[in-house]
Amino acid sequence: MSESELLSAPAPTAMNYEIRPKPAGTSDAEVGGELLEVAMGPHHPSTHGVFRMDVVLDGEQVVKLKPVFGYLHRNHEKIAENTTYLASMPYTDRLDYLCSMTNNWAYALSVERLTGLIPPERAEYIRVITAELTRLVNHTCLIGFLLQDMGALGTPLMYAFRQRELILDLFESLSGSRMMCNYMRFGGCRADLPAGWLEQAAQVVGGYGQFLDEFQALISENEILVARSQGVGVLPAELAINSSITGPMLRASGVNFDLRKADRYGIYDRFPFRVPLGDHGDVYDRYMIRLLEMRESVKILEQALREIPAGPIIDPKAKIRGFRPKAGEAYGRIECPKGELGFYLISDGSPNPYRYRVRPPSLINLTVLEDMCLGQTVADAVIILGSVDIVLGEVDR
Amino acid sequence: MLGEGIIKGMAETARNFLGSYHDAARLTTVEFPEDKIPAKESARNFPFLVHDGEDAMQGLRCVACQICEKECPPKCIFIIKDTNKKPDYVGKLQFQPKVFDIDVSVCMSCQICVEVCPFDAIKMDTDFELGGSDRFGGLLLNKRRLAKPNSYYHTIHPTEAAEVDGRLAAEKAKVEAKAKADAEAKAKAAAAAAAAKAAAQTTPPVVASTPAAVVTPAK
Amino acid sequence: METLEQIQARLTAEFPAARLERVANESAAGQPSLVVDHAHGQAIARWLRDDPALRLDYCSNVTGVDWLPLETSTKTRVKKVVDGVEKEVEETVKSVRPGYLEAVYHLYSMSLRHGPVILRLRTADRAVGAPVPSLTPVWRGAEFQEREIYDLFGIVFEGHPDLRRLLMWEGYQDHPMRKDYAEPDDYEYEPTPHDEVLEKAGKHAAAEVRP
Amino acid sequence: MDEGLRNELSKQGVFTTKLTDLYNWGRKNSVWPLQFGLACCAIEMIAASMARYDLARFGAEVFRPSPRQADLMIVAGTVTKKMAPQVVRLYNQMPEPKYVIAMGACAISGGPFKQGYNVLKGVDRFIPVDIHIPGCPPRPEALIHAFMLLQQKIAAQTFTGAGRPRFLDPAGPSEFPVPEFGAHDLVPPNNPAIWRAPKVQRAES
Repeated sequence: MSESELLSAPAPTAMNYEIRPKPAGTSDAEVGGELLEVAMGPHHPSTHGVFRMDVVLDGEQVVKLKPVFGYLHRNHEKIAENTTYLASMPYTDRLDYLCSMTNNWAYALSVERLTGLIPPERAEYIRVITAELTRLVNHTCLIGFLLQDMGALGTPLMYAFRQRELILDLFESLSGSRMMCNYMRFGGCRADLPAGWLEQAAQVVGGYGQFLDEFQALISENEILVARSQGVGVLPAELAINSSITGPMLRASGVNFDLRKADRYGIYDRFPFRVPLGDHGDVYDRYMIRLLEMRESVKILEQALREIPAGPIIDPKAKIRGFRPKAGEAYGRIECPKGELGFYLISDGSPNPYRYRVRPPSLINLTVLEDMCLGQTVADAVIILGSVDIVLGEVDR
Repeated sequence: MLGEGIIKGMAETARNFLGSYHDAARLTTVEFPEDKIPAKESARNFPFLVHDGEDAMQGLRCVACQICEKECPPKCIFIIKDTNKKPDYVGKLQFQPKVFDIDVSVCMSCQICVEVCPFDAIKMDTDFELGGSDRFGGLLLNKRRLAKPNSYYHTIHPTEAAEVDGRLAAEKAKVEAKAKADAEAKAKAAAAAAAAKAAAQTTPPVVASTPAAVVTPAK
Repeated sequence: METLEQIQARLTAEFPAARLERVANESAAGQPSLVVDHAHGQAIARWLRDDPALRLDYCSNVTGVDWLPLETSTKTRVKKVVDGVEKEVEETVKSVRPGYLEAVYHLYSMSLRHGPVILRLRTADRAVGAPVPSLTPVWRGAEFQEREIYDLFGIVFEGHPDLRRLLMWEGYQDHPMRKDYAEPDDYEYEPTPHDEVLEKAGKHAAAEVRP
Repeated sequence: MDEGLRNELSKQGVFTTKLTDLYNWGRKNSVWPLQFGLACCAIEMIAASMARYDLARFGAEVFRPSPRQADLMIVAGTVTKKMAPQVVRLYNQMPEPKYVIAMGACAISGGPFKQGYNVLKGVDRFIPVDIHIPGCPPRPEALIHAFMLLQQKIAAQTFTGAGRPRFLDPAGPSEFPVPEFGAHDLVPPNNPAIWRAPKVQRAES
């Protein structure tokens, strides 16, 4: 494709964007010279925490990439096996520290599977509301960070964090803490909504559409963004499925799999929402999927805030102290903003779980990092990593 | 046209910049030490111990039952129970903690101690300005530093504090009613026994049956 | 989806030599699982993935479990000759189930949206380096998770393309998720010592003892 | 010059200052932190530099990715044993004068994760810490509060005398030994030159 063709191609829009092939003649296959080995991380401004990639470069091109983990391995599973079921709840907040509410829900759901506790209707609604708010927070921040990695320093991240604060205010007045909510309990939620919370939430959710519009106008059609992200880091659907990729990354590759639809956990079958799918599985698709998912979340939120019933918020059979599930095991999973977050618990009838395992979507989504980066430039490796959406607390646990 | 997207983005930035002059939603900075965001009612940071009455050490609601110590996930509470009971602020004998330390350099602000406390003795504070250069002395809070009056609790968590006060008052009324009822029943029984004794001396014995007063305290 | 019994029946028909054992699950979740022998592990996994009725194309979760030796005592009444007289005596028979390590695979189907089918691979004993076959050639999603199990439990996955430690550093010798792991002793300053922490701290400094 | 004379002069429009004060004033208002996030607290650190809390008001918004350009290391998050050598190395690479804020429970003492086998029980086992901020995570305001404490500390530093800071003392070390990975733990598990486990003082009453 010549340069003039590139220039005359229609500008991509939110719903109808197309992939542009890289201009011919830019192949850098026959670059000579020695290979260069670079350790990117664990201290690197674009690795989203203490993540390390050992990259082998031929010129600027990545020929090998091995992720190195463990720089934030905090032994969550070992600690959880030495403590009670309830005491692990605040630790789950610190797994994926941007999304404490969904972590809480996944853990509570698994314990409910294990014991048969049933959260009441109102608690289910609160869970949906908080989980979708969490999705908004996570995707908003991720987009800010991703654009920061691409070189859009400051502004998008600043706008994203301005919006994040509004939701964190909601979380704080609900649970008492901005980030580490520790809000859900086995069989329900810890505290009822404070007075005026629903109205405040409706206001924030109502304003979110405008924020997304502005954000999209700000950057989604930006030519630099388009040039840097389209056709970069392509992930084919078969590889994605075989590598257990989940979440927006899988859907960007065009696989229609969302646990909110597939498992219908909680009360998600009451909400009509669409699952946005990508066509190309590149970085731009992954960016766009998150924007579109936020719009669906706003829809779910609007409905949930409208329909939430009055009533109790916790199963009367639930116990705070002396909680001992009978022996057995359970695996529960939910669609957290990064993918499938699962908890696998084995109980031997004691107050502590015998085995406590977190299925971390961030870690497993990195399985294909090397495949996506091979043949790309090292600068692209940074944004490919950014588009995977990892949080190190969950990768290393 | 190439560059249209960039121009659009620039326009958006400009709109935001100009908007920050008249729209509060676009000018979100809170100049912290001078202005503070008012603490939310449910906000939590570190625990404190509620005391009633004037003397903080005497009025502690904590009875050193050590439940919070056991349930604390990061195990940052350390309690040594006093060996003998001491009078509390109304003069009732009560176990009290000899040592009650919270290591806030470990505390994860999870609020589980508050949830498990059966005596409403430990609550969450909203104060966050605890930073300092002294790690070992400054961050291990002893019970003198932890004790704060109930009125303070009312100022930071008004709704919750009112609820707790109501519950405590109801419990107290229940206990008092029960004590009163017990005392009455005892007195009646004693009177009946005395009457029966007196009666037994003169007339053939009559079984005096005085059912214990049944009291259903108001909730 | 078929029940695990039906799947097991079909598997036995397909792999007559395979040793399969169903593990019941008493919890409310009711997710039973299937223990698969080493020789047929990969073949069964591949069959489960490709079978048109199951299509378990998605290996969601892989985890290790350390099962310590379990001592069970059962009381039985036996007839015995005591002092020349035949008596019925209650006798306690102690049996020790040897410990083993286990890799648990949770399989789902993305295309048919069902699951889970839970596979378990067991090692012969709890020795470090006890082998089980790797299922990474079947599902690549197991790659990092099997490395993590190798790191934290010490199970060796035979056939894994890149079996290195995942979380701990090279040269680390312990397998910390095992139940008998002993931590390094670094609780010098412990202002709130209790229970197990107290024990650890006590080894180090003359920590205060609770009266 | 005594305080009274200086006040008198300033009333006349003559402003005087000491060289120390001028120097410290410049330093304290342009503390450049290292862009260095470890865990959860890093998100709150970013939030502190964003629109609502605006750390730029204190001259500290210039987060440098390179330790060579940074004055302040905000240890924001859990320092694991695997990460500890890198943290020490980064600290060693920073030019003097340099300061460390231990942000959050994990950085101070290992926090909620201190029972973990891979968690360093406090970053002060290897590098000296100036300000500790408790909290899990501390609010952005708490970080700003700690930052102001650090500014006070900088403002009070003198050029000479016994109380002079480490960087002006030729005998004071600027670099600390980097621990190595051992078979079971870091070797050594702490730096005895800066870390001495104290005896707990309990106040009874």
